[in-house]
Amino acid sequence: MELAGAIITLIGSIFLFLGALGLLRMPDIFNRMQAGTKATTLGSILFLTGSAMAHAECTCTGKIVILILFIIFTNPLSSHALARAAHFIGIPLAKKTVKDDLAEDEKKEEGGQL
Amino acid sequence: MTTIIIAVLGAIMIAAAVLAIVQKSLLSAVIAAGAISLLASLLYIVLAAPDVAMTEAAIGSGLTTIVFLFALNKIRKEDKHG
Amino acid sequence: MVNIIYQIAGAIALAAILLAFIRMIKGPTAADRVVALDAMTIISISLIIFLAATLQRVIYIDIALVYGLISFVGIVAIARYLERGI
Amino acid sequence: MVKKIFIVIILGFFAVMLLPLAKDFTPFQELSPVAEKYVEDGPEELGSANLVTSVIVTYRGLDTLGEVAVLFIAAAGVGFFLRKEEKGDKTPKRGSSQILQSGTAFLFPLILAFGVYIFLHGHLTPGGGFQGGVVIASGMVLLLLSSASAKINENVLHLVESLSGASYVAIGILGLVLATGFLDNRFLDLGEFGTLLSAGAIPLIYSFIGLKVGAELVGIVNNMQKDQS
Amino acid sequence: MIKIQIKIKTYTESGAMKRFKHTVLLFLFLVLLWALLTPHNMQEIWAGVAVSALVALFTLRMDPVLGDLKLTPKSFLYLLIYIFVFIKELVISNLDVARRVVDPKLPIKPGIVKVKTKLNSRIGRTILANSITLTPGTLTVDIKDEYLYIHWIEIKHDDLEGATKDIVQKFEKYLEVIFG
Amino acid sequence: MTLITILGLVLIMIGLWGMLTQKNIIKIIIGFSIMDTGVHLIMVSIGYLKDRTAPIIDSAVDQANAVNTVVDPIPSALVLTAIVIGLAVTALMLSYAIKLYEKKGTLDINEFKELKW
Repeated sequence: MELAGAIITLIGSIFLFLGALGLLRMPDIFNRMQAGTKATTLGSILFLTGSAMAHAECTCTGKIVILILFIIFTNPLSSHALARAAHFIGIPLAKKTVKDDLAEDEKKEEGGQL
Repeated sequence: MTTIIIAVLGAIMIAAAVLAIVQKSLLSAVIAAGAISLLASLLYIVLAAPDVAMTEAAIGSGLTTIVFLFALNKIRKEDKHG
Repeated sequence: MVNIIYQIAGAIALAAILLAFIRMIKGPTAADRVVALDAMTIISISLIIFLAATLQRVIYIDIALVYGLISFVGIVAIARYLERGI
Repeated sequence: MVKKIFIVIILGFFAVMLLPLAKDFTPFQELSPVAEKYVEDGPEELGSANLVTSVIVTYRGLDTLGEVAVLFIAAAGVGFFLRKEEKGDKTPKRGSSQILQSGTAFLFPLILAFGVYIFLHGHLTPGGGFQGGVVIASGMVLLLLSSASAKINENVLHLVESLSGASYVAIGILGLVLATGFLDNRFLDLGEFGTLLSAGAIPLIYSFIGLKVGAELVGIVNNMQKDQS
Repeated sequence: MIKIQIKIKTYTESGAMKRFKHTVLLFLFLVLLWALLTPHNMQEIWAGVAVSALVALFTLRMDPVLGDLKLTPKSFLYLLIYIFVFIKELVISNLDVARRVVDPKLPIKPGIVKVKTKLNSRIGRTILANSITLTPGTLTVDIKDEYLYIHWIEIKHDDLEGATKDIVQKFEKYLEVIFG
Repeated sequence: MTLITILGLVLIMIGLWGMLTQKNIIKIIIGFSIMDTGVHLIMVSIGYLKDRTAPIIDSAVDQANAVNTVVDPIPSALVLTAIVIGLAVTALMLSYAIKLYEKKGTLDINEFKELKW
């Protein structure tokens, strides 16, 4: 049980590391956010679960559950708010980007209003 | 282990402090200052002062950043008018 | 054995904070720095739990809760500032 | 140029002045006598598991009263500086996304309840009035952020602030009348060590501190956010 | 268009019903939160009930977002299935991210696509957007009425229908039953 | 822990350097808050005793032997208050900066010559 907990923690920390690495390597802000949000979310969930398992004697399961639920709910939410803001202020997308429906639609809307 | 944590976090804090002073953009400076508080609250846990860590996490990284942002917002708004 | 694996996990999380901070230094825009700050907070929550387990105090978990909550509000505030919403 | 030399001199002076602190500082090996007394007698005398709380609320309670007063003055100062007449032209704000709005509507009650948890358990966990107040204030700030048209009712804010402040002082005086000194928590039953209803009046005092600090911080943020220009 | 929709509030019979349901559900949620946070004894539970009631009453004027929840046995069953689907997608998405990050060539072909959702409830849309953010290669950027704008790390379909089928529908069929 | 003391000193020096060299008032306030953090770190590190734990008595701490196992609670209490006051002071300074900006339309410290000697 304890060994399994420690190994889960290790896997979680590797995901955290990969998330941070993705943050460093990706070419534009949206791709960075993709790596940052997903990998850190699962990484921290695994880390917390593993810690709770590795220290079975602690009476902290309830708080860990709340923390995990809270991370699952708020982390994508803040990412979404940031992505929306970043798109609004017109941070350029990476050169590889193929299409941008949102910008097209916004242009259309402005044209329609005028 | 704790010594390594203190050394790494301390190095990051010093770098963030220099970044906060050197940065031209005010928003980036505020973000760097928030990062300093964030890491300081980790150090407080190592120093066995959880009350201080909680206060620093709540006030230093949260409300101080928000208050700075509201102030920056006022200044920027006036910019647009003038 | 368990302890050693656990400590390695903590060290990797620490390295992850370092990597995220490098993105914060590099920028190039303020929004990129906020993304880095967001990642740093989530990793820090894991690190707080790690410290709570290493120092053997259950009560430190409360700090992680407050930390996650307040940093969420802070990130939303910066996002709303960027899009001129506050 | 002169200025730069001046700055270098000041920095050097500070560095030389502070260096001995780092160089000659030897970590203490045991607690100072005052701390020893607090640690030894605190748990039995006051019934609070968190010794920092017992120092803040009771042993050094007057300092905390002063601190809350300073916070009040700062909030009043912010309100005074940023007080202006309403002008007509307002720059349009960008509305927030639906997702954030409904997410906030779900999270806000949870944040409030969590803040109450923090200050009610100030004598058992690292929390306390200040932290709980800040959490509640952040919940309010989240509400302000999630919709551009949200307003905070200032009358309610002032009412909460003054009521909790008055109750705080009233409890202090009750301690003076019923027990040995100002802000003494022992006029209520100390209860069983380590449970919610223990440590006499400490949870009560911390609740009022939490409400007051929360109201003051919301006041500060509200004044800074208000679109008066 | 969006603003008008939000501003119109219907104080009909069903509106009051929704608000009542929201308040009761919120109260139960808060009691659950308190029970998870604290050690179990009678004092704590009574304190939790009192605090939950106070907070639920204090936030009575807010949006009744939880009023859309459907409380049928079928929706509970779908909730369980949804949790499993979600966890599966989360793990897949992380392996996907890991693969892309480690690959030295960075195999990405990003773009922002538009998809359409059938969900009407607001909390349902929020959970859908969050799920999309946590699934392989997608990130919700913006929402306008029933259209979601999604940053896709590797575009497979260029059109609205294809993208909707790929991204939204695997969650939508469960969330539709739970939230309506 | 002397490492933390050194860190605090470095933070104080960086904050002071920022306060002295920066032109923008907001940057000066940021320097002040960095200095604040440094001072708090030093104060907490003075109260720390090696290999001891937080002054909260629960199942992890033996109450009878608490004197030999917990750290000094007084610096924690002081710093806790200092952080809250720091926020209040920062907010006050920022509102003053906003007021100055409204009067002059700039935040450059060199533009405010009325009080220069």
